[in-house]
Amino acid sequence: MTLTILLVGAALLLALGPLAVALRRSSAASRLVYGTSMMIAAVSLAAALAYLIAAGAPESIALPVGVPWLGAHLRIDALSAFFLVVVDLGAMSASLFALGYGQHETAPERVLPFYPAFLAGMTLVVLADDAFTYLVSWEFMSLTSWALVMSHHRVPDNVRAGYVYLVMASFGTLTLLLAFGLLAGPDGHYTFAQIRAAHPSAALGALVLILALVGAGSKAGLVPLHVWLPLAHPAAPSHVSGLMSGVMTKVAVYGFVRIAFDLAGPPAWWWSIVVLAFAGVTTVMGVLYALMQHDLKRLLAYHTVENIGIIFIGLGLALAFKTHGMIFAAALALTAALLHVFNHSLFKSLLFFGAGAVLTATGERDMEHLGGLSHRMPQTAFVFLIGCVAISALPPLNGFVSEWLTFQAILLSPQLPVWSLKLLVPAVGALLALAAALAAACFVKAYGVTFLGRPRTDAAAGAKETDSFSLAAMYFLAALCLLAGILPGLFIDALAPVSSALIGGHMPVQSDTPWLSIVPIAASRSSYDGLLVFLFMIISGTLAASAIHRLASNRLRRAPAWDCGYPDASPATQYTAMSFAQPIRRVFGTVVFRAREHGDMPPPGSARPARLTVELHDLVWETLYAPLVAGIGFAADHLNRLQFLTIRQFLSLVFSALVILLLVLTIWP
Amino acid sequence: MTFDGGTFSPLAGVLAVPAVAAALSAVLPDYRATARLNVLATALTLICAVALLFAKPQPGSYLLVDDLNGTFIALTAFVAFTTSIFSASYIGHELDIGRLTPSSVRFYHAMYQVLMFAMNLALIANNIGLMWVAIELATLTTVMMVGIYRTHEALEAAWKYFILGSVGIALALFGTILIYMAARPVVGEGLQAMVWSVLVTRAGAFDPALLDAAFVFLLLGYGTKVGLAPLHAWLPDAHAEGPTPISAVLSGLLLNVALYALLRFKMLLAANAAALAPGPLMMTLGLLSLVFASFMLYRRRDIKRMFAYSSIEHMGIITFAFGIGGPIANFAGLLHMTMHSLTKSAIFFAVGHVAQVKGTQRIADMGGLTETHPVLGWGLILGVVAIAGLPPLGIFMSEFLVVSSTFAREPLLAVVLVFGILVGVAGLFLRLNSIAFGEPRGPTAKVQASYVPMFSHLALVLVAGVYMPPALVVWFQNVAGLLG
Amino acid sequence: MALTLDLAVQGAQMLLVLLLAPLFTGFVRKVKARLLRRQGPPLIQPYRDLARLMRKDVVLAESASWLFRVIPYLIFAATWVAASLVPTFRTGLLFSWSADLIAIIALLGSGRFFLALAGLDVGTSFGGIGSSREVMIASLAEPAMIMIVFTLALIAGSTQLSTMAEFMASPAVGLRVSLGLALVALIMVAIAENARIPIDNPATHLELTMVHEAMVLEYSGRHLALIELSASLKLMLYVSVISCLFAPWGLAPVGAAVPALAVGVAAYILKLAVAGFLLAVFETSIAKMRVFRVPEFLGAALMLGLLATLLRFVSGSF
Amino acid sequence: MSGLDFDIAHLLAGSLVLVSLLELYQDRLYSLLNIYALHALVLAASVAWQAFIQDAPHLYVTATLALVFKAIVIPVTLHRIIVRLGIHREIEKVVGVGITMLAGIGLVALAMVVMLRVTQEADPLAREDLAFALAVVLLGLLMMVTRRNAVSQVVGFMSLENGLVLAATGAKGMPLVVEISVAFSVLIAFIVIGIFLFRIRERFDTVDVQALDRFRGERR
Repeated sequence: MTLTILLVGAALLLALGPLAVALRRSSAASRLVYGTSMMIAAVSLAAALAYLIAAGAPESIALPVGVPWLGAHLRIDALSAFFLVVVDLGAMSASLFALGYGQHETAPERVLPFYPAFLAGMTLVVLADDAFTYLVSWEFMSLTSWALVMSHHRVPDNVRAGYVYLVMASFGTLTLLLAFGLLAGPDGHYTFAQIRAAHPSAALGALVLILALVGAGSKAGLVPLHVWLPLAHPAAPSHVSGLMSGVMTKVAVYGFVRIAFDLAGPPAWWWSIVVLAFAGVTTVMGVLYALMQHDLKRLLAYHTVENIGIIFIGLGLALAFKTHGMIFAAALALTAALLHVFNHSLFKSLLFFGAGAVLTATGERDMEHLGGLSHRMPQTAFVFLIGCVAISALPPLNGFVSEWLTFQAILLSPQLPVWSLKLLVPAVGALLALAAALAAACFVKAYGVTFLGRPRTDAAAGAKETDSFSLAAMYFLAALCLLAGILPGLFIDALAPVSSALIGGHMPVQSDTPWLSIVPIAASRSSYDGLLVFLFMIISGTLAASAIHRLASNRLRRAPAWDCGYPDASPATQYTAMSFAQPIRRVFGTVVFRAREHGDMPPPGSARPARLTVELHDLVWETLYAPLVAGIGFAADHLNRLQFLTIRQFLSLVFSALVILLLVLTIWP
Repeated sequence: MTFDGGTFSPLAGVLAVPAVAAALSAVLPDYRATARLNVLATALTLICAVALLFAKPQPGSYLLVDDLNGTFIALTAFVAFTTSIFSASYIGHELDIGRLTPSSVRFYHAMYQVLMFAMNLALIANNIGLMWVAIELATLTTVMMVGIYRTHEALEAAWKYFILGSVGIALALFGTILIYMAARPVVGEGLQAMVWSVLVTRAGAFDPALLDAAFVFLLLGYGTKVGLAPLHAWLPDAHAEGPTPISAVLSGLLLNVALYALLRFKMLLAANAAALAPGPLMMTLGLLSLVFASFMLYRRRDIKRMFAYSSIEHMGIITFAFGIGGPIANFAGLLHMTMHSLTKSAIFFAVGHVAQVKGTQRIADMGGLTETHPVLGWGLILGVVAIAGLPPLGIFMSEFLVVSSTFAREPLLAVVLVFGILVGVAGLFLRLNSIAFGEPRGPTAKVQASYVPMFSHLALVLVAGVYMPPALVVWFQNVAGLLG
Repeated sequence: MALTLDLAVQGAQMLLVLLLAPLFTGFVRKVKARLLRRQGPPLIQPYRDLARLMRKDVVLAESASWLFRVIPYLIFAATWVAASLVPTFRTGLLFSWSADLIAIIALLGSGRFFLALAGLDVGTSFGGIGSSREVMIASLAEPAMIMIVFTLALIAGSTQLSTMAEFMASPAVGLRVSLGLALVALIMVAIAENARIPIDNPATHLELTMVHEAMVLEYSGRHLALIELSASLKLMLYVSVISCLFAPWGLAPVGAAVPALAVGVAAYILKLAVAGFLLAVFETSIAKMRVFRVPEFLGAALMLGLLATLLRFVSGSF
Repeated sequence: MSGLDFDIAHLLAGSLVLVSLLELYQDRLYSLLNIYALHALVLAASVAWQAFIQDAPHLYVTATLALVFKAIVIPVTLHRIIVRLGIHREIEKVVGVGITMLAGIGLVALAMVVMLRVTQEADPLAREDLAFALAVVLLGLLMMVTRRNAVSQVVGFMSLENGLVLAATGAKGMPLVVEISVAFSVLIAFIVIGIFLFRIRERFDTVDVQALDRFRGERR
């Protein structure tokens, strides 16, 4: 039943694309497409949610399409239901946002046809139950999002972004293809049911895990496979950026979970080590990259990398615990990871929508040209602030809950018998803590430079509050962030069927603990109650406010800023994004980015402006990708000479081929 | 030449119609009518070919129709038909801008029909000598057509094609003789020793060493026509300099026909236990072509030459698939052959339109095609997406099957294969980006010709990628079984 | 009955910290002055300052946004809630389970987050200096703190402050290497977090050296008062954390009768006095360090914390 | 068949290889053409002999063809072309004669090894014939790749083709031999006096292939 609803929804979305092509000229097209997508997403969301909460039994169906003798197998179980909730929630809010945002689109005919197809692609990936269907949907998702990235193709950077994205996507798909090739075996047992039944050998499973980590990781944005992400996500229209960052990366996470926990057989002890190592590096690198950015959307994209790292830390721990039969710990870690998947999809979409609203209001993505927007667009500023607090993992919002659970999982890991894990896990924990603190710093920067202070350009000064559809979408997500923050128990309970399906056990039921607090293991050990903390803060805050206003003064005068008595300086004297990050750049950047500052101070008396140039190196690109590109260019150049041979030389090629083959014949056994 | 069962049959049709049409268009007074005649003839051939699928005649000592070539005949006839439609408008435009003279147009259409005749003959020939003759005839015909523009470049390309082709002819013939020598002691002297359907049944008793030597020569001889590296040299220039419809036919059909001939002989060797396995040789050449062609994509400045290299790449994949063998890989190979014919000819249609509206084949002079000609631009993109093996189009399925079935058996080869494919995709899109996106460049005149052929091909590829009719599947599976 | 008592205790705790905080700040100042052979302000000076600030008008910069006016209350709320959850004189507070140590640290983190935003809000250069330095310090101090929490949590088998305190009080805990490391690291972090010498100087307004003061430069009147109050609350909170973890003596157990509670309060005040004295001595005995030496200082703390955690992971006996 | 038949066939085939080697040795176009005429002559003889011992009269057609067309018409025509186009008489080599000869001998050896791996039941005459034919083919190819002038390349191709005819005629009872030899003669006619040389003649004043190759497709 649920499956049918979802499939019909996907089919409708697919049908919506050609329709959009048909009436791309008309102005109603955008409202039609986004409105319909929103309806469909809402319905699918309801269905998936109902299925998840009711912990329904798996439903599967085989359609007579795809590989002929195989058919397309589709299946919904707890895991896919959960990820469907993420997908459809994102899709719904994005469509709502786009109802307003899409009106400002300069080239709607390049966005509308692909948007619903993109949504359908993501839905189908999560539903796929055989390798072919999975990969088709997977690559279809990449392809449609590529088209969306290319929608503003006149900007050369976007074309480059799209190119890098497509190549990396194909790389990921081919890697997954190899993984499935291994799982399916030479006789082509492509359905997941057959794969589950197959029980691959340890060595094979290992190879599969590596391939899956690389394949899914390249889509999710694990360092060092993340390079396409900060290019492609910002290039797309903002609601699509939100979907790509908030949802599509989660679909990639789904791919990894599906393979590593479900298909690849029992995990070996060292799997978790690989995953954790990647994850730890990703977490810190992501946030450090983000700190170095001053393009708002690119900063957000890099934070996606960071959060993917956090998610993979949870997954790695879950793998480790699962390997050693610590079921409840594994359930805790997995739940933490999945909860973070959900949370991140909420606030990352919210933040990208905010960035989109800023973009439409000012036409600027560069924070150095913004500032003071909280006066111009107070509502956007408010919801964006909520998003910032949430992603910075600060109570009482939702980001904190999942990180807190991850920490709790880490605190359980000393019981793991493997020495390498004993050494690795604390380090990862430290990295996670570091990343959390740096994320807070980064969002102080992002919010402070963009929304606070004084406008740095006329564009920022003349900004207008964004439209009501966009605001509605953002308020909706912000409310969900708060809800998931103060009532995490409900969400954790909803995840129980998932973890019991994948791990064989789940966290203790939270919804019946007193005061709706969450107790991962035991009340004596650790507990957190977002609701109470929230209430306390409200109470004490209002208490203080009312007391002071009642008993003491509540008068207020406006005056020029004091600023240690310096006369009113121009907005240019404010701290910029780069200058704000300077202390942190000095601490971390010198190592990670080989950051150098070249100061140029004019001699006394010269009217020349002093300037400070910052030099940053993306070492991942320079050490990993640049050589690759250079190598391919080298090979291409040298092989290209073969285009320019004379006929006689071509003949000698043929001749030598003949002689060689004849020699082969003579020495053939 | 005599047909077994002399009365008119579809079998006779696929040969007679082109032959007659060729003669007609050579003598027809109104040179413009030859284009219509061309379309008509290919349509008739298509009908005969489809009829052939249902009424299979008994194999004679010269002609044979079985599952294997039945597919190819139908495919050939179909692509030939759509191409003739495209060619009509294309050649019309060439006439208007005076690149072609009336006489050369007549010559062109006559040659087109001769080519059809030759290819059909090669496909249904049961006699390996006859097959050889037919393929060589096809080669010479295409040589003529490549040189038709009489320009410096065209002549050079044709001359290169001619010389290399002739050497290929010679090698193939030597291989054929060797096969005969191997067959003679078993089958006995005379015609029977060259009848393929006889050979394949008796091949088990042949002298394996002779078969090996023969296969080497055939591989090189027909491989030259397939365009496998390092025998490919003629292919890019011939594609780039000839009229675009001929590029489409070359890539879409002639390469297939040559590969089909190779397959026939592969089946011969497969039937002999003692002979060396043809697999390794084909896999090596296939991978070589794939990787080589993928790298060659990067430095291309001529759009047609680029897609010619992509043809080499795909021929490499197909040869590899047949080389590795097994039901899945063979199925994938056949599927890939079919899909590649359809897609590549569609791409060449698109390229033809582009080259005519932009008045150039230089990639550097195109740009922003999706802005200036949205339909054409997105059509080209769709074609490239298909040829790059991205879903949901047909080639993805075949590549999926090849790679996944290979990796479980030959992991290292599969890695090379994937590497080649990836490099190829990157190369293709590197160029596509500058053609289809970015600031518009070049003229923005509308395209007069119809998009029907192009989009009908692409639609077929799309459908095949999502849903394949069971009949076709069973068919392919039988053939895959035959190929062993 | 028990519930009412618990409620009373919880309320007493909240009031106690609120009332004692300025006194403690004043006490530290007094001792410092004395150590410098100065008379120093009277102990209740901080109360006077607060009262005066409360009564004064707020002078708000023209470029200040609505957020600027909300932030002091937010900071105060976060800090006060955090402080009221730290057991001072009795473990097992009624609501202590609503936030464990990690959550308390995170609450302080939110406070700092908003403070840093406030620094950027008016759009002055000094505010920028302050926030950027503050977040740099925090980016090292917080992970260090988390590592310390890990260590202690692994020893006590809980991140729940009450449980940890009880465990620390119990004989089960002996002298451990990791404990020592954690204590040193915790003190370093506490110094950094509360903007004390050598990281920052609460008394200075010399532009180039200030961090915390630079952020609150634009605040005045009741807003400033709240911020000052939260600052002293925070200082107090850290002292209480240290004392209840490393000197849990005299802490009244759950369900203790009134006399035991009285003892607990007395012990707490005593601990505060000692801690304040030590702090004052420490601050007067060393000089403030350059801003860019701070990362090394905190990096050391982080390394200590990580080392302690590693030791705990490797073997329970450390 | 009797030993004598075998020996004569063997002798003729062997001498064909010898003549091919002689061709490799030449450095004057005219002498090359003469040697080629000799080559064709030997071929004709060998084919005729095959016709006789296989008593396959149709092979006489091939023999005559070889005699008239290849031994007389083609050399004369090429002679004329050389004169008319004023091609200089030198044969430009890529590698020296010595090395070429060595390579040639190596190829002959290779041909032997490849063909004599054939198991014994194939009849010896056919085996030897095939070995020689293969040698001739390889030598022809070698000639094509080691000579720069179009004419000498054409000659190379033609001797290659002679090798093919030798093989075809040696293959007892092979059908279509005549057709094939005719087809090849036509092919050669194409190459030599064919439409292409004409067009090339219109554009370049030499048939030196390198002049053609000056254009390499990407130079625009």
